[in-house]
Amino acid sequence: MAGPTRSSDESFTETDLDTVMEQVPKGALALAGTAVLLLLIGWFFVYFVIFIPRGSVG
Amino acid sequence: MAPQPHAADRQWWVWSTAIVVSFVVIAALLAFVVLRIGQGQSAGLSAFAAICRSLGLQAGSPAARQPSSESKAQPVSMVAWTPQVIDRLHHPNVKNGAEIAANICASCHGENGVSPNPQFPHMSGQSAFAIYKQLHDFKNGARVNEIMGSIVENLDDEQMADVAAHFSALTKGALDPRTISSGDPDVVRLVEYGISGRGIPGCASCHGAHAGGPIETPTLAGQRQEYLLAQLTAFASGDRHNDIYNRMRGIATKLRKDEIEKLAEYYAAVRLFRPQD
Amino acid sequence: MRSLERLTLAHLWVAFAAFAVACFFGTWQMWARSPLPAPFVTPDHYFLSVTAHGVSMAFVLTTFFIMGFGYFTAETALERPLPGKAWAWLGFILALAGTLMATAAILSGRASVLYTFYPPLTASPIFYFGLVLVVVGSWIWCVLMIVAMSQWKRAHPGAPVPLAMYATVANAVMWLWTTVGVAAEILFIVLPASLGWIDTVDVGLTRTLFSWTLHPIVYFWLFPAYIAFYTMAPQAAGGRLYSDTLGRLSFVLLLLYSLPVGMHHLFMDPQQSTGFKFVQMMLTILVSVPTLLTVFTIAASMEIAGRLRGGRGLFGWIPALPWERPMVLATGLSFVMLFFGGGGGLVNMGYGLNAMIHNTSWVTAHFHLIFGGAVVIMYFAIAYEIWFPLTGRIASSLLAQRIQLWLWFCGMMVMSLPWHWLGLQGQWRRVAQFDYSNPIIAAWGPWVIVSLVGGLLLLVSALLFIWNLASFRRRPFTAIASFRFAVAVHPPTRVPAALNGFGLWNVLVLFLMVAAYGWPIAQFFVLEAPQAVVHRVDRGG
Amino acid sequence: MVVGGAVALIFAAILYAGLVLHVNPPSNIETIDPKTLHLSAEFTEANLGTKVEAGGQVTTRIVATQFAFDPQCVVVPSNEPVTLRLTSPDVIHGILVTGTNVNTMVIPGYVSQVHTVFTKTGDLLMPCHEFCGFGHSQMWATVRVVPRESFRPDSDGRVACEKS
Repeated sequence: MAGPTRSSDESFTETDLDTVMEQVPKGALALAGTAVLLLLIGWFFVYFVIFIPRGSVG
Repeated sequence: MAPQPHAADRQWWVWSTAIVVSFVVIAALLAFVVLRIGQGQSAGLSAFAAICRSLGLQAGSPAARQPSSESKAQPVSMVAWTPQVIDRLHHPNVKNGAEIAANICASCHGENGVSPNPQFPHMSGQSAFAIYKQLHDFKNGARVNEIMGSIVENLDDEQMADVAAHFSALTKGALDPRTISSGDPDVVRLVEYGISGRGIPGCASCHGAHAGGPIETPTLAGQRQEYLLAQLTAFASGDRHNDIYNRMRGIATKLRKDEIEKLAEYYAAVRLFRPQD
Repeated sequence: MRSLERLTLAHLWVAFAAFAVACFFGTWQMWARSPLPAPFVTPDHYFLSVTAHGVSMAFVLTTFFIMGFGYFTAETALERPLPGKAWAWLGFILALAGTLMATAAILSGRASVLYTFYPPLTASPIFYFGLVLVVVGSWIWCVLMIVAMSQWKRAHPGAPVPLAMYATVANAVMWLWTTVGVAAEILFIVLPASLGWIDTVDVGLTRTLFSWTLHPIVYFWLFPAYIAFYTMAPQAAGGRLYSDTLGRLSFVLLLLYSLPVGMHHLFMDPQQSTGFKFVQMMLTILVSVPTLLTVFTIAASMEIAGRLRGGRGLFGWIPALPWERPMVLATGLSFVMLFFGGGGGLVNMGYGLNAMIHNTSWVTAHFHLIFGGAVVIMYFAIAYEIWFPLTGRIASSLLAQRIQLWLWFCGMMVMSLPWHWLGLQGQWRRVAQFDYSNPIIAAWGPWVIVSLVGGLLLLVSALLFIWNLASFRRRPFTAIASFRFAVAVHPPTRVPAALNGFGLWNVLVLFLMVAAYGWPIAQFFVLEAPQAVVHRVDRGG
Repeated sequence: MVVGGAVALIFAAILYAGLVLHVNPPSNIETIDPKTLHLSAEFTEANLGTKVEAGGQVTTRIVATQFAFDPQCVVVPSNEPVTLRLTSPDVIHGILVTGTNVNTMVIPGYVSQVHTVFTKTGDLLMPCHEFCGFGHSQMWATVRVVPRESFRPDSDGRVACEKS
């Protein structure tokens, strides 16, 4: 059975890290960007398809 | 080296403050000026009025005109629960209340507020607020009853409060949870839950032990069956109409005759709960 | 067992016991609202249950968990003993006593006012005294956290406070600001009313003071989840935190912008003006910034781990992550729920848009996804992660932990996604039962049943969680291991003083609170708004 | 940048709704004493319901009380500006009208006011959406939206639901 993770688990070297950091955060930007885009689409869907047709209040 | 972090720190203060303050200023300009002048213009309001409304200094929406209202007050009851009235009911003149009860009320409602006549309601353990409200309504003609009307004629507000508080102090009335599940299941359902589809709240929503309903709600448990029946019927027909905002008329008109009868029977049968039991 | 472990475990067990009980109440409430016949349904039972569910989840689970986790963090992150442990125990005892008082008041039926206790409905004073004691206990925690950090800073001049502790103290500072509103409401209005000293209350003022607390309290609950994102998840995934500074910035922004925004809970209230609602709406938009910043930073940290494990391409690092580890799995599931809950929240905060969904099931869905979902699943993961250093025993089954997390996720999604739809149809909140003979309401029936299924999954998951924690006891004691928080790719050697303390941010919070709440509160004393009569729920009618 | 752009877009839409469509939350800071509400002119029983005021303005006045609305059914014309005015003599209530954006809290001490135009005809459900006591679940009213030609005020300018 696997135990909880400890810092001694770090099985990579600083060189590995430097190599990886050349790519990071491209993937994170892509992921976060997609999420924000989807949120935006969803929000405008609710806004135009549901909210606006239900009429003005004030 | 030493002054450098200090200077950097000051930069943080300056820029953070500048950003936060200017954001708030922009927000305020949009919220109180730009948006309001735009909205007010199309609604035919002056810019000043629209801005005042957006600040809450003037009633009304910054984007619409305020409607006018011409109407006369036609109250169904003159009782208002002002702090003065509530205070008097909490701190009555006990001696005065007992005297009035013995001299005036006892002949019909019994010596200890337990009525000997099925037509007359018990007073013992009744909520002081409920008694006060009814006495006041009898006096003002909001509730009509020949006997009561002439009796309360000579009582002033303080005397009514004193005698109301006197009866409520006799016993602390509340629905006894041990008997509530007995009886006709339809009536128990009506009492506990009401009927959503017909817009009838359960009686216990107001008349129950921990209900938090309107201040003047009377205790029904153990009340005279004939009296309850007469009052529910009067509410249903509109002969009695001193319940503000149709609180009881609205319900009684939705109840069937057999439901009214069963409810009167149910509440008359529920035992009074006394803390010492 | 060392004293820190005892202290932390005591807090966490109270939190999780309240949580488990609250899950039963919640599931039964869903059943009562569904078209299926449910037992015991009367209004007094139902609203007693809603009160118990809300108080246990929102006040007991959160406060005790945050206090316990904070003590643990203070000692492990700062690597020195927690100062004032006797005070910590005093705080625990006060909060526990308060919890028991509130519980007694609720179960006796004298406090069915829901956890928001909006006056003029007024419960037994025992209920409010109980809540006050819980808050006082948490204030002791706040002071201890601040003291622990300043002592450490004195011992390590110029050194950056470890991120986990910096975040914990940010939460403590925020909580002190947060409680000002509700403390003023309870001490000056609600308790005097409950004790019978005053007969009338200014309802607009009480609503406004409560809203002061109502939004940042949610961030108080959220902080531990964010702390886990930044300081535990990267470690568990086998990588490093992408940026320590972005973490500090996020926590500071949360402290700043969670406070002057509570009026978005009052968008539909007649006693506040459109202007201040608009200002607070704009400030509310800013709250999304630290959240999006966190999403980015944590995604980047995960990307580091994924790529170190051989993940390639734009998204190839995602499947390469060690999803079999509960902390990693919980972080992923939490983000999915944060996505849906946050999306709902963007509609809620939309000024006029709020009218479409205010007090409908949409709102219930929003905060169940954010708090019950994204936050509580991280509470689970934190507990799984620190149970070994706390007890010296290793989990018997990671599979059972993963099943529990998946069940919670599925249950929460199945329960709350239909609520969004129902909310848009106008299904309103806080009702014991619907009249399914009404054609408008009849159409909701099937979706309410789907939600109930989600609720049942959640209940099973909650019980499995307790079982998982209890099963640690059956494992042999190995050794108390020290716990290490995640480190950044480039661990900071020096950070700006502004990001190593809270002086600047406290000044800005004060400015923002005066700007956002100054006049909206002062107006009640200028307007002399008419007062409403107290309606007691703790006495016979 | 992405974040800033997304936030700015959403903000622009809200601003547009406010500026062009006049969408505001109901924020009419107008006080009224709940203790003497039933003694007042505007919110006495006889004055509740829909009334066409001088100038053609359609105003519907409703009192939310434990545990019913008074009146329990109101008539409003479709495709015409209507102002709803609500208040409470006792505790906090709230209303929404299903399928529309009509939504407001009803706070004792204040008049809640919603200006709107109902576009669809038919019977809409108007429940109380804030916990107000044990009868909360049974507290609802009907908003009957009728075409303009069926909206016939009496000599006093009043329109009420027919008793069914």
